[in-house]
Amino acid sequence: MTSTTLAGSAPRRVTLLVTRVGGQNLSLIGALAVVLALFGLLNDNYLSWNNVQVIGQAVTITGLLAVVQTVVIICGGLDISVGSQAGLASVVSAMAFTSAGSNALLGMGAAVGVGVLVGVLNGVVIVYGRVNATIATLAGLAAYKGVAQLISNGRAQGYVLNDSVFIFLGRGKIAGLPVMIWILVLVATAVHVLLKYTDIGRNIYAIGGNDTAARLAGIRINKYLVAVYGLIGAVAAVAGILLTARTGSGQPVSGSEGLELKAITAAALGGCALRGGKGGIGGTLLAVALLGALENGLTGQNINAFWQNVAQGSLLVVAVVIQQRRSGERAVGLPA
Amino acid sequence: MTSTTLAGSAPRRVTLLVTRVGGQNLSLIGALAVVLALFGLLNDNYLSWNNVQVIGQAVTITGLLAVVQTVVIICGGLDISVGSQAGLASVVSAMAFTSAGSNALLGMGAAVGVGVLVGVLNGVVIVYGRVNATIATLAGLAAYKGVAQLISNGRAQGYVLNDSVFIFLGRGKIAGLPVMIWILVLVATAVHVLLKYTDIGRNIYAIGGNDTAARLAGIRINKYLVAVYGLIGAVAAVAGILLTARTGSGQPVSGSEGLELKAITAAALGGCALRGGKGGIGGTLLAVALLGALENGLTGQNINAFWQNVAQGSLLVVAVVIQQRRSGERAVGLPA
Amino acid sequence: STGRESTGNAGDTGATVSGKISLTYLQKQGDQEYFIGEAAGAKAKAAELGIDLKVVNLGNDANKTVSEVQSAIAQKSNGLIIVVPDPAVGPQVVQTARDAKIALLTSDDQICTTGPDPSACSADSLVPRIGFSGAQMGGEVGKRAAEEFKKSGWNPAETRIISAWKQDVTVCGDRVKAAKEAFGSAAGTGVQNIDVATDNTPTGAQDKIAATVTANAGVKHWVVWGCNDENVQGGVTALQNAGFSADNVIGVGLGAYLACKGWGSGKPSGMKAALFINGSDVGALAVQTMYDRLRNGKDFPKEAFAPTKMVDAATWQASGVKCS
Amino acid sequence: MQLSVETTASGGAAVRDLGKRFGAVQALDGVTLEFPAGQVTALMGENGAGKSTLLKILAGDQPPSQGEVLIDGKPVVLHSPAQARAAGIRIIPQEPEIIPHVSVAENVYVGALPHSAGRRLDRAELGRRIRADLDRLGFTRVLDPELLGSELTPAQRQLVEILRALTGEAKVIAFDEPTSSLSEQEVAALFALIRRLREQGVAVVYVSHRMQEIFQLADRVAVLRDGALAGVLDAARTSEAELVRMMVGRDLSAMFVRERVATDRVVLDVQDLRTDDVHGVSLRIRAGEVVGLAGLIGAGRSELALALAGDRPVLGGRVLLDGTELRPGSPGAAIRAGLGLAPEERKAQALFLYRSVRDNISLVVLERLRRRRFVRRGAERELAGEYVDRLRVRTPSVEHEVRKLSGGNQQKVVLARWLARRPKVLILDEPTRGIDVGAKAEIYQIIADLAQQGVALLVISSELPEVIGLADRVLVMQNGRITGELDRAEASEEAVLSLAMADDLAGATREGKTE
Ligand SMILES: Nc1ncnc2c1ncn2[C@@H]1O[C@H](COP(=O)(O)OP(=O)(O)OP(=O)(O)O)[C@@H](O)[C@H]1O
Ligand SMILES: Nc1ncnc2c1ncn2[C@@H]1O[C@H](COP(=O)(O)OP(=O)(O)OP(=O)(O)O)[C@@H](O)[C@H]1O
Ligand SMILES: O[C@@H]1[C@@H](O)[C@@H](O)CO[C@H]1O
Ligand SMILES: [Mg+2]
Ligand SMILES: [Mg+2]
Repeated sequence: MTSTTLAGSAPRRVTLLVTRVGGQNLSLIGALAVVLALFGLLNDNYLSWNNVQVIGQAVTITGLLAVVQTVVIICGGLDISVGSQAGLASVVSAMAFTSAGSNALLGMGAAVGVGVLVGVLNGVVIVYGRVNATIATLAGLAAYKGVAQLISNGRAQGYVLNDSVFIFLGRGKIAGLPVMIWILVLVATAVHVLLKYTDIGRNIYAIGGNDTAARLAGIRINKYLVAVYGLIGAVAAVAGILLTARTGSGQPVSGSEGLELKAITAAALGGCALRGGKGGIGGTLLAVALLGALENGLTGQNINAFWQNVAQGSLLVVAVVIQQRRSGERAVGLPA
Repeated sequence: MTSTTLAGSAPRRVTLLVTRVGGQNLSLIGALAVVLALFGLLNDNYLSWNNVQVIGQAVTITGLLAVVQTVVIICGGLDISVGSQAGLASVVSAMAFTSAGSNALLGMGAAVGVGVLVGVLNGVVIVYGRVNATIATLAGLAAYKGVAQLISNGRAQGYVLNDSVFIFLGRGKIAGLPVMIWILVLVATAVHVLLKYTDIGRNIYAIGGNDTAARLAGIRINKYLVAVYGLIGAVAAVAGILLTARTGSGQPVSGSEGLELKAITAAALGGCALRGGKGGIGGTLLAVALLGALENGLTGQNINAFWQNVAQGSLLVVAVVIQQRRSGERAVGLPA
Repeated sequence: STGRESTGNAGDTGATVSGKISLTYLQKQGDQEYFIGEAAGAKAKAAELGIDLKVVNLGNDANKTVSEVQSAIAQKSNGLIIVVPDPAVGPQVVQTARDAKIALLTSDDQICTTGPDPSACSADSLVPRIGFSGAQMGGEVGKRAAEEFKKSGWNPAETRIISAWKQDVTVCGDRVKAAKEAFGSAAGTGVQNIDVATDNTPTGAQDKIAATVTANAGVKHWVVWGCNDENVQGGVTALQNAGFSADNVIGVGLGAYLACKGWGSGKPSGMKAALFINGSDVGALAVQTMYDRLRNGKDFPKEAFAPTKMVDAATWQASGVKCS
Repeated sequence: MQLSVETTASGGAAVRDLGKRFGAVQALDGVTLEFPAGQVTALMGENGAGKSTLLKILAGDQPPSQGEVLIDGKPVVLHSPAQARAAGIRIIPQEPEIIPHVSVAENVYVGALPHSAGRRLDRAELGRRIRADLDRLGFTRVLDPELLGSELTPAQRQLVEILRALTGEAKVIAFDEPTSSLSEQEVAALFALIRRLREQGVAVVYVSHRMQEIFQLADRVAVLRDGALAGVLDAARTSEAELVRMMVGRDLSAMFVRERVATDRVVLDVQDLRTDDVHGVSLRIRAGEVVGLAGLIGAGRSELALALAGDRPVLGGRVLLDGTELRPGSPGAAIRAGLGLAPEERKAQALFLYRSVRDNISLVVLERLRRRRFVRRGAERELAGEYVDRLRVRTPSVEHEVRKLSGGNQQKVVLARWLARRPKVLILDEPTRGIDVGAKAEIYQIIADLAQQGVALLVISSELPEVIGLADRVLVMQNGRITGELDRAEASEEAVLSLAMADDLAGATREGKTE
């Protein structure tokens, strides 16, 4: 019996294709189309190029964190401290910028440096301290926020909107597209390529899929995990720098608090299994876009914040239920 | 070959014993002792009976939510919406109380009723809608908060401190111990007995430990899961009622927001594995007490909020690291 | 583009709008009682004037602030009224509004065109504003607390003040600071102050203050103030639970929406007074001011204040405090 | 000789026109078959023929796409495992499902824990029952009821599953390859048990790839091919050759004989290796040599393999590969130095169930398949395809998720990974667990080829004929020590068993200390 005899007829091929492009992704694309169409009908400005850019910029920071959250979830880990890391980086970038006599590159360098340090610290605590990733980063959520507040005394720091680099990051455009969106696209593409096309990515999926098997296959799990948390730190720092650029000063808490939940939501909605080994950047980005488009649309329709909460919650559930109905899974026990 | 050769050598037996009596619990007791001793030395009033009661009352609401969170985590699930459920119950209790012409029992009954309803809804969405528990209850977090805000128009509702039942709940004592603490003790004991001494409880462990095994053994997993989420709803409602009794009015958001993270932290620190099948009420309560004693001590020492964040985060990590060092686990991959 | 095209002073052209006016009111902490009142006042006024008003909740999120300002512009709003979560984001908001040539008015909290700190801003760089002043509110609170304190005849050595607020909310810090200063100068004697870090919720404040009270066992009398009613109410309840009778507690609230509940029950309360600030007045005034500017070309005033009023158990009903 | 397949009313179970489809795969295709009470019906077929699927339907675990199940001649509804249990059906699944953090006793009685009317768990009764069960079945010495599920070896897990199936009143008990991780002793106990069940009038269904067992136990043999029933034979009147022909559709060449090709060059040199469970093991394997490792349950063979592969903290001794010492505690280092281990527990230790066959096979050869860290897809697919064909992995394509394969086919994927790696030293721990006859021959051939190419092989197997047939030399372990060595001429089943069970003085001392 050879592999080809079983390769099957045309409809089978289609099923195969769907699995490969991702049933999850197709559903998300469908949901996104519905949201865009709905609000597009209700509001002439919704689908304007202007508003699309607004949505893109609004989701950039969450999007960056969701991208790296995806990586760590695929590894079987989690990082609840991403928001605090971004806040810390924001403050550091602004303070270093100010004390270096308005040197933007130095400010940004310091932020990324601190970010990597914090990320690696997370990784080390988890891997070598044997602390469960959820607990470790929950602790980080509090601790890094505290550090950001301490060094800033809880106040917004510095002012960067007299610097051309920060202005460019926060408001500039390249080829008609805001710089922020470019950064998200760049980071997401790089991570996607890493995950899908390199052996490093394969190993990351392997670690999350079955860590014992990964170890017996010779993968240096510890090194990978620490590196992944380091990567998160670096990207969270970029998010923090953008936060500074966008708001004009280093924000210890505001603008970054709660982003962990948004990032995890996006990753989970995008198809990451929280037990690891499954997921991808495509799904996560679609989820980020969906949530951003939804929020923008609801606000544009002047739905009040309370209704928005109800609507967002319900829509999230409805989207997933429909998705699952399509896949015809049996309803027993907890879904992954 | 005899059973002794297989059961392993002496040191292994000891480790086994420690794991089973709860190495986790021993470490938590140790950590709690350190915290109590430290702050007791720094402040004469810290260990006063008065302050112990203050701590107890301060942790009651979180404690209740942590207890039920423990159950659902043992099942392999999660409930991120507990805080919102408590907020909704708080508002409902106050509003029903007011519109029933100051009938406290009616107010509380309505809150519990709504709580069970919401909990069962969570369960049904998860089990029959095939929505991952994290996503479903994340959606609930937003949606139930929204509902609470909508029915209250976002305002604190009613005033219950002219009613003796509510006053008794919020400020009364029985045998010298505040009623709130009694309620926590009662609920915790009941749940503990359920988990440890009934076949229902053992089935809950089985479901979380290996749902396939449980299903093949004929355990009706779906029924169990829906019931557990219903139980969460009921207990979250009790928490909400206490919130009302404590603050004097129904609070849609204030006082309940963020409790989910605290509850999950306590459960995880108390030894629940987030992948299910492991944990117990004892550990969770110890963790609740530890976090409460810590917070109270730090506040009593007039440590500012920023340092408190740093201290709480670091101590959480240190506690777990020490605990793990003791158990001598090998540092490979992600700890459970 | 580099993003810096329009740093000049172009911006709002001062042109009037002839068609239907559409406004966006962006508020920090939109789920908090005060701001809910403000939104209600704004909506009522908008309906009365026949204009289109969107209200957006910014939470405490400086980043969302920028997003929502951009979004309002993309949705072709004619004017923005904003309460920023953090004044540091002010210049970015101003810049974005200017780029889009759209009218901008602030309410409650000030923002500065040229830098993050309104208190270090030259008067002509401050964006026109409707509201109360944090320093003034805090001052009223401190003054009233001092009056109550003098009336009580307490021994300062046996008295402590609790200042409760969420320490990373800067406007809270301003109020508390002003209250301390006003109390200091009005009370004549110094009373030791304890800062208590809270999360601005009644239960959070209650737990923290309860811990503080037990840790300071020798104290006989307490003065409590804070960022808002939640903090003070939590503190008063904690003291009550700790066995302090109402006449050993001076709580001065800020907002009156929780203080009123205890007064309504007719029992003696540690909550001696509260500064009633009616958000709905501010909301209505802000909308009216924007309308005048857009419809009639009337320039914004630099600053306009809605009235605040110190109320207590005897006067709250007559002063128009509504208790839900 | 074929038996008739009409359903009698004499009791037992039957399936009528049973079919099951998984997307593109027709796993079962109109099977009508009887499992009479008081008889052992063996179910045979190649990997992926549909045996487990049939059992899963009986268990109420999978709904059939067509057809029905009958008990005592009457159709039964099996929408859930609970209903199947109620109908008196018990299945011992191919992969044991163990609950990690509860005791063996609770694991066995899961879903049927003794409790009072108030639902209070009766722990004393539970203890009594489990001890009685272990006693009755002769497992007392190999399974401590207080152990947690997570502490069990594969064999013990299997025993738990068997015990679980015997709780309550059963009319039909189906065993899905129950012996694949058991050693001779437990197999004997199990067979005694099965014979008792048969006498009690239970309808026993027995799935296995081991011919010997079939002829020892079965009354009738049903053969599945490509999901359809190929025929039912009377076990007493059929032959191995006939069964094989029916399963595979062709004759297989005669029993495999391997030529000795060992050289003098020592590739693997283990000196006094000690870990928690390995107590001073020394051994040498030469290029082209195949060394067999035999022993009973818990003898420490798998522990030794894991220690060699760098997966256990080493307490003493060294491992030299081509003269260079391996860094202990690092499987990565061992692999890079040229040592490969195909571990015994495919699901726990080897497979990425939610990844494709391709991903699973290529994982340890990515270095060869990548250009600047980018994996060359084409080359990867080709490599996977090659091994899928050689090992006859029954899968619709190399992109199929591994969890959707049958147990035997999953095992082939594990082997494919390590065969593709072509290490200098290859350790195979229970390589043919659950593998059908045809593929077994193919695997033996590959082992021979590897030896021919100078690979040093260590083969661990609980199937004595396999060890003896393959190995140039057989090492026997007991209690973490090597208790004897037999060369090819000496190695007989009796000789190996006597060494495996020989009294081990040092082991006895260790026991003494435990008490
Ligand atoms: N859940 C599933 N999804 C998709 N295909 C499946 C699933 N379960 C089984 N199959 C397919 O059904 C066919 C029959 O598998 P089954 O497990 O019944 O084989 P088997 O006879 O038990 O083989 P083995 O001897 O290897 O255990 C195989 O092709 C397998 O890939
Ligand atoms: N009854 C038991 N209780 C605890 N651990 C056991 C028991 N039996 C075996 N072990 C553990 O099993 C390991 C040794 O068995 P190992 O798996 O290496 O044996 P094996 O020879 O491969 O046999 P098999 O795989 O057939 O069980 C050691 O970790 C030993 O501690
Ligand atoms: O909480 C206060 C509210 O009471 C009002 O003063 C406006 O500012 C908010 O921060
Ligand atoms: Mg099978
Ligand atoms: Mg073994």
